[in-house]
Amino acid sequence: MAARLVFLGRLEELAGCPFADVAFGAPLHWADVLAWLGDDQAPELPALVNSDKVRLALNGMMVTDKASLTVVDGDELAFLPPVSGG
Amino acid sequence: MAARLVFLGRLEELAGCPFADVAFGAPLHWADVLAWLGDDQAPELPALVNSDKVRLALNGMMVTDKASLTVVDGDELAFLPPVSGG
Amino acid sequence: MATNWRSCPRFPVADLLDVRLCTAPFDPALELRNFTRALPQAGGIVSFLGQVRAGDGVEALDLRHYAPLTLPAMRTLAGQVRGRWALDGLLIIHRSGEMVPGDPIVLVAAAARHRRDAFAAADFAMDHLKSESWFWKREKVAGQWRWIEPRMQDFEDIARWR
Amino acid sequence: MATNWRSCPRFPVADLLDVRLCTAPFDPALELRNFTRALPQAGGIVSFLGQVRAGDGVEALDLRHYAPLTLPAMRTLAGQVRGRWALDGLLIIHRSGEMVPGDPIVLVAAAARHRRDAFAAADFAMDHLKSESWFWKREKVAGQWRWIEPRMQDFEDIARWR
Repeated sequence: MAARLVFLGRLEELAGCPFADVAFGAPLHWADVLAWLGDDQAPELPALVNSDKVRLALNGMMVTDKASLTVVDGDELAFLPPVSGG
Repeated sequence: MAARLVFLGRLEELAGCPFADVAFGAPLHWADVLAWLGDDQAPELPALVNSDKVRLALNGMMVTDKASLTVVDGDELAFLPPVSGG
Repeated sequence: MATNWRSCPRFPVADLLDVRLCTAPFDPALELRNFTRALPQAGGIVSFLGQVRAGDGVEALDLRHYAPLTLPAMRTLAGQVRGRWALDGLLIIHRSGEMVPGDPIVLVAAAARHRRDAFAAADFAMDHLKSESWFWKREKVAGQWRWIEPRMQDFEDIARWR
Repeated sequence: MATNWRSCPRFPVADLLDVRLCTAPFDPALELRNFTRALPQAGGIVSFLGQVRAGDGVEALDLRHYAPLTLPAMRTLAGQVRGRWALDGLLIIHRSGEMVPGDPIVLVAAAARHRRDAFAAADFAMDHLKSESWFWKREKVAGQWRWIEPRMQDFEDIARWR
């Protein structure tokens, strides 16, 4: 099973790539996603994406409660930092 | 001596012309202008242009006090009804 | 529908103020493009285009002006707007004469570094152009011309700025 | 300066709503002309054009979007604006990708029978586009790209409508 994680705005720089595909044997919960981000992407990512400033979209729908998130095969999970003004 | 009287907006229809040249022997005062308008142009014109709704411009300058107006040779006196909205 | 546009002479008051009274049709898209290109430092340009409405049964519109008052009044208004907001440029073009549905009547454009200044300046300029400048309007409906009286809405619009 | 424009595909939501996300330059004057010509019954058209400012030392601007969110959000906003004011038409075009000074970024135009509706609708649409739609912005200054953070001004602009 695999899912795509998409990094928008400055998160792309921190992650070092616009998106990453993650393979897993069982559905991922929020804690699994955070652990994977810290291990495979960048150590500062978990705390950042866990903050209220970064929102999530799962398959184009906004996630209202990060803690209850489940990622299954074929999902696309996007990390959305605050948008730029101006 | 002569002066030009200019009729704007619907006053043109009442006067029957966009402007009229008036000849005189001595400078015209406001009462003279009103009398001339009633006699030579249209009987309803004097009351109309004497009302607060119609403003005057003498040689392109707004007239603040109609009663103190004096028209001399070469003057252009314009009668300005309310402008149209919309 | 809209008449083909012809050139409209320019009477620039200052570098960034372009105030014109046109007796022939003008092309708003062309005017806006030229205005915008002249102001690359402006982040935002707000414009208002007023055109002769189709579908109201109005066959033609005639705007009369009085030369010694109308253009000076437009220039005075432009100066007030420039003094009130931080603008990079201000464009005011007003038609006079006879127009048909689809013809542009008035184009106001305000260019500014900040969006809010551009919106407020264009809005203010339109409110005051409509109510304080020297235009008299006739409409032709079913072959008959009739003069248009001032509307109360214009006085209310003006009151917003006092 | 400004890049030559290329065609931008249309995704009309309804007859009078034209909402587009363009990855290539577009021509605001041409877009406004087409919009205006399609709406002869509208008396007034208010437009806002945002362009990449020259003279700030910004060499390029890069706007990133997230396809599954950005266009749906623009369409939702357009629907809100249409529901709030009596409009004849609403046009929203937003660029994404890399731009240089002079390039248009965003064009919003609202056409209405009444001037006040057109001004308010365009103003509201811009405030909400800037603050609620999904664009992330980088600027290139002295050869270095840097991400732009949200500005407090945008939150204040939004608060005006609550």
